[in-house]
Amino acid sequence: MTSISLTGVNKVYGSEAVVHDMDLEIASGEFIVFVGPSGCGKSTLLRLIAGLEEVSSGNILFDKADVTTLPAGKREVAMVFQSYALYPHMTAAQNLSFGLRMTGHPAEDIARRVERAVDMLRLEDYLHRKPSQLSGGQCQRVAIGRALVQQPKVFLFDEPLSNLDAELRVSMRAEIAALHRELDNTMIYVTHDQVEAMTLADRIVVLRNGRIEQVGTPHEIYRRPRNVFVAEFMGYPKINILQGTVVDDGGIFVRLDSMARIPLGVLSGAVEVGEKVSVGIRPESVSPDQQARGARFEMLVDFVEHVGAGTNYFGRVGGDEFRIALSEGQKHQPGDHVRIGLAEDQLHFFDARGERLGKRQTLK
Amino acid sequence: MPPPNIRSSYEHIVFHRSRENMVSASRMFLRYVILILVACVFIGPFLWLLSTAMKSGSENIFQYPPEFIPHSPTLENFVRVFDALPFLTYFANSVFVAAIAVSCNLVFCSLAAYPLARMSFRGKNVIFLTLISTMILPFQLMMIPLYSIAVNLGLNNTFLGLIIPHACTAFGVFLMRQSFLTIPHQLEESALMEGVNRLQIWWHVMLPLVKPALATLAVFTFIGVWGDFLWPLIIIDDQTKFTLPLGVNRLAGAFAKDWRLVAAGAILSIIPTIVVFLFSQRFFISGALKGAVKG
Amino acid sequence: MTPKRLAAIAGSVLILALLWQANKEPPDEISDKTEIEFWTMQLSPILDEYILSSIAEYEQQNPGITVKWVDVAWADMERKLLASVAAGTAPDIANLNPQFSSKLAEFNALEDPTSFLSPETIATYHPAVWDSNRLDGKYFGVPWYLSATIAIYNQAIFEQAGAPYPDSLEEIPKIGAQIQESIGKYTYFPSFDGGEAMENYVLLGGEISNDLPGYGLSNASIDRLLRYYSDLYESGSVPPSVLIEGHQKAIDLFQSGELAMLLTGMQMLRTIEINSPQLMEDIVVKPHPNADEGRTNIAAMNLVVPKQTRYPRDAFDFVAFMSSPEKQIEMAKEVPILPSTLRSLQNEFFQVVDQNDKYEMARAFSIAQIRRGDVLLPPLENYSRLRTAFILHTHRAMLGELSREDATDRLISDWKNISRSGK
Amino acid sequence: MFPKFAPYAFLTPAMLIIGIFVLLPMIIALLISFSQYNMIEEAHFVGFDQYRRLIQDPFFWNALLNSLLYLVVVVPILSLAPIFLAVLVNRKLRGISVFRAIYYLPVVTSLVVTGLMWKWVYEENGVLNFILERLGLLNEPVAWLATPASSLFAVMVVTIWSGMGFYMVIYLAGLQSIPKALYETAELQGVSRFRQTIFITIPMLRPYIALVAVISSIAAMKVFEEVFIMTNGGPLSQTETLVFFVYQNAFIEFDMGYASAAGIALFAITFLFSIFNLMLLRDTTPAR
Repeated sequence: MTSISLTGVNKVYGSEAVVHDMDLEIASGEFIVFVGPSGCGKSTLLRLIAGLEEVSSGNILFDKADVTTLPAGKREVAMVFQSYALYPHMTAAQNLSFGLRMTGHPAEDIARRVERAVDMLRLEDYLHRKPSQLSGGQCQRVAIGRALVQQPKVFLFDEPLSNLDAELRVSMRAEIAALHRELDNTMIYVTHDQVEAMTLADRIVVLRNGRIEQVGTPHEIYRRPRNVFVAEFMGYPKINILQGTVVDDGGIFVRLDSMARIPLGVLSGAVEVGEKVSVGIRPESVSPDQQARGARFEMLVDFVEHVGAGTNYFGRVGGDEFRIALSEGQKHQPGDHVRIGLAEDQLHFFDARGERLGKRQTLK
Repeated sequence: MPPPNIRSSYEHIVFHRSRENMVSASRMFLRYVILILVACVFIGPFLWLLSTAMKSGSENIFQYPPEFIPHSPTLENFVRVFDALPFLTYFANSVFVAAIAVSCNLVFCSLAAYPLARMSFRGKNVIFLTLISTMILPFQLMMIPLYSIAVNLGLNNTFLGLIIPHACTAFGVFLMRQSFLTIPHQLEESALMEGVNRLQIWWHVMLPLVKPALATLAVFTFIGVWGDFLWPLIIIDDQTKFTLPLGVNRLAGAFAKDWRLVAAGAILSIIPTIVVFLFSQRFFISGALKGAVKG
Repeated sequence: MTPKRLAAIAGSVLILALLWQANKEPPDEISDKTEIEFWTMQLSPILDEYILSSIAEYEQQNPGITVKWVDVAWADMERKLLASVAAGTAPDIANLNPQFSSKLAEFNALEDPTSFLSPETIATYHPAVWDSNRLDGKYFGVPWYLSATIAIYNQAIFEQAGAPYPDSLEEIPKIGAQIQESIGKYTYFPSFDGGEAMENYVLLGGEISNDLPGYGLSNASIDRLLRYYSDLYESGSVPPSVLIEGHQKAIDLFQSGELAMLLTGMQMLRTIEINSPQLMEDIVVKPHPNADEGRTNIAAMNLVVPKQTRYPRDAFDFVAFMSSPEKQIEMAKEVPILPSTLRSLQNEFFQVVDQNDKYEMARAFSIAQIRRGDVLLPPLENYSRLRTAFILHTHRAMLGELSREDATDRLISDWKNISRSGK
Repeated sequence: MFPKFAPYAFLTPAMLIIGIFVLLPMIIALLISFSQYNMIEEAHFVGFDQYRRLIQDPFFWNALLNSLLYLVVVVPILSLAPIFLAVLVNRKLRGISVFRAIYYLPVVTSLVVTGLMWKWVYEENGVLNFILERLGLLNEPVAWLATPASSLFAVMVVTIWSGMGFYMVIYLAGLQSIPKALYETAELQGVSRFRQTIFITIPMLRPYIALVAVISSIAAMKVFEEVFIMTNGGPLSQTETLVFFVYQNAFIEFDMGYASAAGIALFAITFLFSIFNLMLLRDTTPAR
């Protein structure tokens, strides 16, 4: 049970800063997920916490104790790598016990810990196989087991599931979640897969270009994205962003390029008439014609995607790309014009810099 | 760049089996013809050596046109080599020197190569370039200073003096560094996180994974030590400490140069290197200089 | 596990051993034992018994002195000796050829035997040979054993071609042309890896003198020499490989029956018999073709004492012992070499008993040549540069790359430049 | 973060041995190049005199030219030909390991023995002339080594012959890093084996080729034994290489200062060439 606190952490490679002045508090027992596009610094941040990389400046504290200069081996953290990083020349059992043997743990202690990990992860059938004789999922289990036997204060996962096929990914996800429930350890998990982030995290940290864009629960991140980047990053299909201009047309409206206006209501002085803004709406919040409330538009369907439970339509509204996700079978064909409406209480407004605008009021 | 999949990078190289099936019998035949023709070019000169070594005392070994097949082939010359010289002593000396030099070279080169491949520290590039540069200067120039140094260290006429120039070679460091570069970082990092120290990682994680390169280096070193002539010549006075090349050189006596003996001695001295090569060929072929190009 | 550990242990042992070696005290300086290191050139294993028993004999006569014998292969002596001189570990006595000894003497690295040996001892040596070990008025070596160049002919070839044996060097091209034409074989293989070309210059009437500018080469004699070599080459008497190979090649070719004659030391008979036994029947041994015309060459092997020795007196004492008439006769009985002391040259051992014994005849011709012979090529400063230039221009003339006149001029001017640059 | 002494601790044994037994002699050789030294008397400092002598010495230029010619001819051949050899033996065929061993045989043979064998091949009465005459390619025998026009090339052939197996092994390793899917695609498109080698194998091996180029050019600049044993620099200095020049001046002329200056010149040329090659090598590293 360890809390982690980063203060003013910077990481610079050459002249290029990969992590900028990062402050972050992670509570004890929390499951934190770092997400962001590749190159956002999420893995570097994880490696800084692990002690695999040296911070350029700033401090890292575990339970208030400064570990900034502590080598990785002394931090009592364990990491699961995307590539599993199993030693190819050792059997699964040897892989599990390697670290403990090297650091001089008594044999009975090692046996006890390995046994526990084997039980938890159901590894007994392939303990004596080498990694090359194991499937990807089995390898990943061994890798997790290896972290487990360390009995670390903090578990770190670096995209552990991205080499697995879809089905396995889902079941392993569940196992990791179960593991967290059982161990109740602090876990930090890096992924670029927002579904994993949403399903696993207590809190999500969204990163871009070495900076934190937003920290929050999955719900907060999804429902109240702080900016266009976060909004676009989370959710599939991607959120629709429509460009517009604030106009005073007998009330404050956003006039979307080539489209009808959307009432903007009273914004607490955040925007002024004439400013560019963007309006976001999640594809699943778009209502089909018959139930449409608020502004109505017409979308030209380019292409249709079946996703079992529902159907995604990709197309264009005016000049902008547009996506809708409906929880029903296919009704429209490519080339169709679909009438849609935007539920105004589902709209997100962002200013010209992409930052979320203050509380929105809808017109009754 | 996606992180490499560790498993696949270490899987045994599978020869192109599927293509193999497509090779028709005539193509197979053609392939063997080419293989044999090329082999003739490589083995041809050795036939003369062998035929000379197997000619009996009554045969003119210099006649023209050359006789490839001895009239009455004999192994007597090989026996005579053992009679003429304490060949077994030289052989034992060579084996002893080669064994120690090879193991020292493997240990020291891979030790030095590890930080050069995997750690960042001040002076790394300078050290690396210096290492490469030591491969360039001809030995003829370094021989006299080297001998003076060895004499000052009391190494002349000792096995240690014989071994030491081979105990760690720049080529070996270079080779090992290149092969360490191909090992995925995560393997090492995961060990580091478990609190395993660098020396343990080097021994338990890195070395087992570069066995092919180690085998390659072992053979290259073996060939180098086994065939070294100039340095033993200078440093060793005592005939009981002679290595094989010195012994073979001795066969070319001034009072009676017997080419049959010279040839037999040369063959005897080549055999161990061939044995070592055949023995380690598996490693050579599946992993010689694996990834030596990276970085 | 064990072999792995072993490797690690090997490493640490090596380092420890190195440190230990480095810290080791140098051997006790004030030991009452005097050890003399004695290097010979390719005498082992043939002479093992002789040398070891001689050393034992000497040690018995001189208690307190031990002799350490090191035998070095012919081709490697110079490098090994040079390295040891440079490192200050030179032997006390070394067996060298005169050219290499004179090079060492040039740099004042050798003791002068006249300072250590009695005049009586000195007088026992062949005077011409003794005097050839002199550079700048100082002596630098003691002759140990000698050999002379005799002629060995392949009778079968001469008979097949209907050619006579040459009466002088300059007859070889003519005979060679005849042999080449009638049976397509080469006649002779002059070697350029030693001093033969320069010795032939003297044999053909030239003079090489230490005291004159350019060592006194004369245009006419060089021209005569170059004509001789060009004729050899153009007449097809010699194979093209004379340009790159040495005396060993001559012997190999002769042994293969591809060469009509060989000018060499008598010890080569033995080699020929070993390598081509059936050839021995066809062999005819004669004196050197030019032997009748007066000067003949003596090849000497020296014993020298480097100045680095701590015991020059003991070293020369051992040198005198080894080169004493008695020891030389003993040695000559073991191997086909000739002694360098006058008394032993008269020894009855060298009497010819059987006119058909080729070995005995060869020895007799050699002895005769040595008794009235001379060392034709005196020690020269910058000998190797002189030799290189001499041979290069000779080759150019042979290949027709330079006209004989130009080659002569260039050769002489090179020698003048080299002798002027001196030290 | 990592203990800072660790890298140095790992390097210590190697640096000690290489430092004392390789680097120190190198530095001494460098110092000697600025002095007059005959290995018997004390060396004395002469500044750049030896280098000035070099520039004026036609034999040095001859040796340099021969070495560069060596580089130009041998390095491309040794960089490309072993690829075909490697392709040839990179098959699972019965007895293939015997062929590999045969091709590797010259590498394990000492150059002294190699030189002796090849002298025999090149002789006027030798096997090469014998074969060429039988094939009707030659009318009369050629003394390959003794003829000024052919001697250097004849020596080059020996260098190539004895180096092929070594580079073959390197390329064999390289071949195994080429995804076989590339060949399968080509096979389906009906591309011939030879063309596959030219258009797939060679481009994919580019980094290895650069590596071989570096190693083989260092080796080419250091050629000595072949020359020493087979031609001794002749005929007419046609086969004198830089290292032969160094040897000649050091051990025949006792002119160690001058020899060292020549050696340092050789070193400088090779070093620059290697750095250039290494940069080339780095640029062509494939994204793997």
